[in-house]
Amino acid sequence: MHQIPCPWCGVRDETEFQYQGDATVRRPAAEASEEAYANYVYFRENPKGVHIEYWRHTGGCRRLLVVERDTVSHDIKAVRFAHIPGGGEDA
Amino acid sequence: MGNNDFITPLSHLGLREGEGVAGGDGLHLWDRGRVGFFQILARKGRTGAVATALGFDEAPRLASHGVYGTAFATTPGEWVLVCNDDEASETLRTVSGALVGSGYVSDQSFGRAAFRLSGVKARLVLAKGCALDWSPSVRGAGACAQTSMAGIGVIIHQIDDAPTYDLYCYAGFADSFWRWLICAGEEFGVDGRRLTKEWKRD
Amino acid sequence: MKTTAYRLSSGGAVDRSRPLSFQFDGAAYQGFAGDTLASALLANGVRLFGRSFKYHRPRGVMALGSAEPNALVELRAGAQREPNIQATMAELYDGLVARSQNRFPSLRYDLMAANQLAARFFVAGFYYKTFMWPSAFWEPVYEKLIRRAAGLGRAADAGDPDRYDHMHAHPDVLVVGGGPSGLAAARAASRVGARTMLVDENPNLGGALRFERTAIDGAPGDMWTDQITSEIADCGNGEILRRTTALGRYDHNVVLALERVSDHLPTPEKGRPRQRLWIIRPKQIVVASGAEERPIAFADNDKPGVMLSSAVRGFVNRYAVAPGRRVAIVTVNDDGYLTARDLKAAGVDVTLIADARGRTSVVSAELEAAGAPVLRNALPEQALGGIEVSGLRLQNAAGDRLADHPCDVIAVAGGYNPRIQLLSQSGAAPVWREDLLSFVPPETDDATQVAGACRGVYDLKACIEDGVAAGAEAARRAGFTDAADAPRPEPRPVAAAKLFEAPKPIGRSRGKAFVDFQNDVTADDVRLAVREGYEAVEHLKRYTTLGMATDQGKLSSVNGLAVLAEARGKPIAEVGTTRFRPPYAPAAIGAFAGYERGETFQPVRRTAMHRSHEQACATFVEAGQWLRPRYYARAGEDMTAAIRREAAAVRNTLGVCDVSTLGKIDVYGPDAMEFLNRLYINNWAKLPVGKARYGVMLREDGHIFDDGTTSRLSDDHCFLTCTTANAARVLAHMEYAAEVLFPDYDVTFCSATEQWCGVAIAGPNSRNALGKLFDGFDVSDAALPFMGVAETELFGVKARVFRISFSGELAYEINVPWGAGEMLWRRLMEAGAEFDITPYGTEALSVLRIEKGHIAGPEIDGRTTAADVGLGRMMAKKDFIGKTLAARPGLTAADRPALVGVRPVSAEDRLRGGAHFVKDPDRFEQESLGWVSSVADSPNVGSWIGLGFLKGGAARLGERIYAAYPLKAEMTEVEICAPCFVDPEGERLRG
Amino acid sequence: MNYSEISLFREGLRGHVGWPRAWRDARPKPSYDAVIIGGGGHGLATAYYLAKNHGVSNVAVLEKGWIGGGNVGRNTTIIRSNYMLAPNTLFYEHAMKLWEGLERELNFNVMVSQRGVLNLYHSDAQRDAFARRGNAMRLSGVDAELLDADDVRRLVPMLDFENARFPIEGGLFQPRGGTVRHDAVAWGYARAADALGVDIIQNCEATAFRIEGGAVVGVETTSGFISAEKIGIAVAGHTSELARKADLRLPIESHVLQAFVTEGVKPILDTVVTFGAGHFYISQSDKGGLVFGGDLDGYNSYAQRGGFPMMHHVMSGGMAIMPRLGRLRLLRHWGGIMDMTMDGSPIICKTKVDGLYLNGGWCYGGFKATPASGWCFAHTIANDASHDLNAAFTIDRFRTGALLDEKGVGPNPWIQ
Repeated sequence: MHQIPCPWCGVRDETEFQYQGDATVRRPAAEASEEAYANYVYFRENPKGVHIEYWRHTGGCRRLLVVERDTVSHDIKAVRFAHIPGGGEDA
Repeated sequence: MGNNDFITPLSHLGLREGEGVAGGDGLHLWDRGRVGFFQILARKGRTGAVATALGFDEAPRLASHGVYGTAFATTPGEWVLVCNDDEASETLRTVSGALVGSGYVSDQSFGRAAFRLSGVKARLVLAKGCALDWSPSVRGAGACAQTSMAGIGVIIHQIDDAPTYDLYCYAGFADSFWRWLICAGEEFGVDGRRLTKEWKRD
Repeated sequence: MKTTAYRLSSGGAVDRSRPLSFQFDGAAYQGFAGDTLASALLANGVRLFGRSFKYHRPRGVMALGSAEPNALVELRAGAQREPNIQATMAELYDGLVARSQNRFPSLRYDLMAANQLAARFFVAGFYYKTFMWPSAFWEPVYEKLIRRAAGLGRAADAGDPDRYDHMHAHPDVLVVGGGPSGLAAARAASRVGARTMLVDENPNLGGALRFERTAIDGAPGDMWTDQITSEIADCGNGEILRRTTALGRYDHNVVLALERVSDHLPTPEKGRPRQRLWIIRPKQIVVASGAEERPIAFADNDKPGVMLSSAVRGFVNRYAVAPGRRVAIVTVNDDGYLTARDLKAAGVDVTLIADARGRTSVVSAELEAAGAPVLRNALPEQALGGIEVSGLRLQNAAGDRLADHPCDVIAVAGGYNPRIQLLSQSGAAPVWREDLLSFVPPETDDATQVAGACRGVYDLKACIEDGVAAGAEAARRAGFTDAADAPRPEPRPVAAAKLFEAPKPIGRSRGKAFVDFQNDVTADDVRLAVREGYEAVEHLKRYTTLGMATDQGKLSSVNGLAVLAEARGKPIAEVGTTRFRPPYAPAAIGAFAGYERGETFQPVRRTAMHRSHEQACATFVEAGQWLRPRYYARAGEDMTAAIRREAAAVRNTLGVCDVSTLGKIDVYGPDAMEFLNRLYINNWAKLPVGKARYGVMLREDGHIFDDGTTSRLSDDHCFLTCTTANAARVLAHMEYAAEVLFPDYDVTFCSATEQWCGVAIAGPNSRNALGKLFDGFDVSDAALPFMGVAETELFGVKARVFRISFSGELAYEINVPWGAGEMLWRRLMEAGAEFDITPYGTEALSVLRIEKGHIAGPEIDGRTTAADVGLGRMMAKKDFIGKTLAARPGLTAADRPALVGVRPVSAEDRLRGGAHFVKDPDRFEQESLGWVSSVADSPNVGSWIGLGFLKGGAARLGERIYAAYPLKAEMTEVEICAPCFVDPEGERLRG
Repeated sequence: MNYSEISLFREGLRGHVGWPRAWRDARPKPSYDAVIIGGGGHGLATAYYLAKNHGVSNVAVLEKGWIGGGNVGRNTTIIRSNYMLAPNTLFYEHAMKLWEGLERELNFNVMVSQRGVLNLYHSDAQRDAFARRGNAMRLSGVDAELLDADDVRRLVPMLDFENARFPIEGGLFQPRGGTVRHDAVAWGYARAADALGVDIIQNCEATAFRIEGGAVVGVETTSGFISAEKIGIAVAGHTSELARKADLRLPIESHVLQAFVTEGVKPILDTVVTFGAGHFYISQSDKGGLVFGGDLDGYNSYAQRGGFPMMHHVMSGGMAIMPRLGRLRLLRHWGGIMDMTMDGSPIICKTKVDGLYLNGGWCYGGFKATPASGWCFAHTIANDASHDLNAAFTIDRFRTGALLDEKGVGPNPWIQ
């Protein structure tokens, strides 16, 4: 069972979080092509190894976290807030 | 307010405000009835301003006690403020005033159930459903956490080292959460048959 | 006398002052407190415990504990019947009832034993090669037979009446195994202040010590154990869990352990669970799970009476039970001699020690000098006898037959297998040590220590040292830095002969040399698999079922690998092992489920008016976790009648419906409207304060996500509602948009779903009722026009009134705080009495919205677009989530099924949801042109009506086609119409 | 040697010393007409049908480990064709028809056991959704029955109709659905393909593609370079990793799906049953073990092991409808890696690289699809064009929007 260190709530069970997938994709500009949006919505790197992904702490602070996690060992390398560039705490 | 027409989330159990059940070793579980419960939301970049205006602590995981009551920093830029029912409307008025320009308050006083669990066995009851470590070396009086138990979102606040815990959950879940607490306490002598009721589908 | 036939007059740890009665296969026996079912039956001279899986061969006890493959019984009865329980793990209690399995009509005379006659054909994988002709025979004939023969015991007759629970724990150090190493480790860790938890699967601590006469520092093993145990318990930060098996080690060092809280009692005490699953999150783990003695493969090595040497010794030492009268010992190391020594001391005849080794050892020389009957270079060839062992056939290293040796027990010492399961579940491969003739654990991570026999350290003194060092190391890594650093003893090479399978019997022999006892896998089966190319270790396992029985190969895996390696001409290290899977020992499903089962499978959400609905005799329906009134049947009314009455009342006068379950979100901030503009497909920027608007949200992939009305309560405060089913997802969707997609907006929001409860009042009289409900509140069309919103007070409570309509009638939604829910309901009933106000449930609600063609769940199935449901024109020019991909050809194709109304051509026909539109009335196999998504038996239209999706959609209004429902062989002629059956101009709701 | 009662009897008499290898231990040749990467059910089936249906027998199957070591050996053995969207319905029905004749086809008893698949529903809305699916199946000529609560009682008496949190109202039943002895599928196809001349090469990993002028000319492996102008990828679970070597980025995520098996007991459950208000499906194997599963653990993973949260959810689901399971004991649980596409449906198509073909994205449907997957993939490779049955299973559908979203959850494979 994943133990995810939430920057706000501390280490919590994976069951408190809602997985939100690949955090490396970026929504294209409004005027971008269907192709660009399709790549954003559907196509994934899906690495075997370190994956940068979103987990929302719905059972705790509800914030969206960016988690760097190894998809083989499941070790978590880093966690930060998604809503703050740099991921520090709010100010 | 204090209108007799108001119900609490456990009214249907015939539970009077403050009534509860006891087990062995001083284990005690009761329904606190209604409390003032407010969600405070700071505007973007105004967290500090809100904290100053209301005298809140910005640090997570520890309750801060101010003039308006007890506050839990539930997430960056947000707090839950809890006060006694009889102070609720006054608190809402003053807090709303203090927040103008820097944040907002959402009154949730009716949207939550407030239970209190106390006694040396309270930790064991919690441990049956709460994945957090409440042993004294890790969390003591003043510790608070938002987590989930038995599939129900709860806010837990340890108010003393008895230990005594305040538990808050959504009103609609109150019946199920209460049932779970009674069941978890039965091993320690709690007998809640009179105070649980099979929910009805028809 | 019978009850003590094999019970020794003295010694052992059983309490002779507490006799217990029990039954096995209907016969009454007596044992003592401290017995297991196995020891008690052996004490009574019972040696035949069960029949094997495939050949139905007679089987007895082979081991002492959780590795036992043969002595499986059914315990308890009825709803509490437990199949396949190891008699060696079942603690005796007064009144215990057990039954043997997989035999007919009786254990001793089992007709199925006839299988043995055909055994030569029932080799590994035989069924892949046959039962193919005729193919029609497979399910009805062949498979029926196979299934009936399969399994061992029988499951319970009824639902499990017992309780299970979970318990979370967070020790600094978790020690797995309460033997010498584990105890030493736990003491070392706890004494420096680390919160230490020790789990052991047995009722008593001490591990192997419990079965030995060995003294530690001059004191008996049990005294040492008690001493250490009390030190751990008394230091204030140690916790010991007995009867608790560590099942598995999961990601991030989470360990699951199963405590058998009540299995040693006739029934659980009040309020106590039968079993408890511990979810343990230790900082550090010390695995000290010990080692398992392994058998040797030789002909008929499965006969009752063939036992592990350590087991024979253990039964004598701990339970004071002599497994037989004449014991022959087969050994590859000194263990057999230890058994001989202890048996002699207990007065049990050891008539032979057959040592596979040529050379002497210190221990063997000692015993030989003391007159022990030792035969060197002697290898077991076959166990002789009928149902039970009566003798042992031997040959020497040169392959010459030796004289048969009469005996009733053959004690086999084949070397030791460390219990490494917990350490290789993660996938790391164990390491073969030729000098230890066993697998040792793989390299461990920095949160795990391994101590004692589990890593090949077999010497008792070294085991304790190792435990002390490992415990201290674990404590130090957990942050208790003053833990002393001690050297770790290295495993010492074993002085043992390398013998996994004995030589084949000389001459013709039907004897089978078993590798996996419970699954009846022989050494020949292994060789056959290799011959056929199933030589990868995983192929071997899957082809022969080696190691897949309830004992998970605890005794069989290494011997199997050895035979495999030999057959492939490779060293054991090269053939590798199969991956161990959790759990370490079989564990009850109920324990994993815990509290979440039956009606407490999921919590229930009740609205504030739940009790009012109960009083109004509502029938409830699950909506997600909510319970919502489905309909309110009056006396003598069935569901259909009730729904028609409720739906008609709304159109004719006045109805009231609990809509509290709708998702509600307070949206605050100067940019609130701009934010909504990105979420909804339609324009929001110009929504004035005091007005509500209907909106549709898309997923970014262009399909409809959710819909609802949102109101502007002030410049910077909106009140958003969404569907009950999607409430949580919509909140997360908004959070994602605010945090990631549009981080610059000055907007913030929170759920208000449970703060407010609400009702919809609908019908021509709704305004009149509203006026009566709120005195001094202007409810005129001018003051509160369609889509208008007002905040007011109701009997001193804050209230919000929205003039919105889902039913198409003049209607309002009233929200008040949760606590005022029952009051609101009661006052409404009073205010509406003169208009015959009628509570209506979700069914009538559905009828009404279908009559108006309003979409709901069945139309928003995650595959439909705004255009599909006729809302394409709502899509504004601005950027919103889903805009770009909604324009893809696949989502805009002309032939996409689009929303239409449908009604049967003949008014008495009924429609069904899930029917498909087709052209040809005469065939149930043809192309589907679309489907019927929602139907209603409409009292206001006077027939069944429906909504559906049809290729061509609006272009086909007036066409007559067919609604096919092959599942009920129904074909209904229908007319396609506009998706609105009542008041198409919408005059009623504006009235 | 042909498998039959006769050969079994003959070998029985002489101690089974005469059985030959089920498939040769082949070493790679320098060149093949076609190379299939992946010795799982799909890869082996593809090789078999290439040789059998298209006369292409100079084929190698490359397996980095031991054949059948992937999902064909880690699933819950269920076969069914109860899909709603036409392309899926027709494709999986084709698989079902191939299953029904597979023993004879392969001369290997894979124990196709059509004891029925029952999907429980717990509300009228769910019933109508199931009816829409069941009627779609019937319109396509697939068997389906809509059962009410009493029918379900008769069919599966062990279900709990009294205390269920989500009461059982009925079920959608496919009588022809059932289970198959999963490992045997890999072995059976391997043996049959081998007999037609296919080289099955174990412990040989593909490390790189050699692509010249936009066309594939061969594959680098741990056993050296192998040239071939047609190469098929059938490595579901690891598709993204291998495709990346050919510069293909796919609409696929890898997720763990767990499977569970209990100790063996005498028969208590004849059909396959799935719970409609939680994630739980179960059947009883011929050996007596109850085999069951649930949903994805819910995060990208290449680890063949599962965690406690889904385990708890699955066991609770079981106890919600089958409280008799309470005292039955879990024997083993493990995980398989699913290629989850962004609409839940598979991919069998050509790629932007000439001669390189892709078979993957099987989500939960991989095992039951095995024969049709191999059959269609073989056709696609042999003819350099899709068969009607797999024409919709393209990568391009994610750009055009011609999606096949059975669940209607959109591009979020982890949403359950």
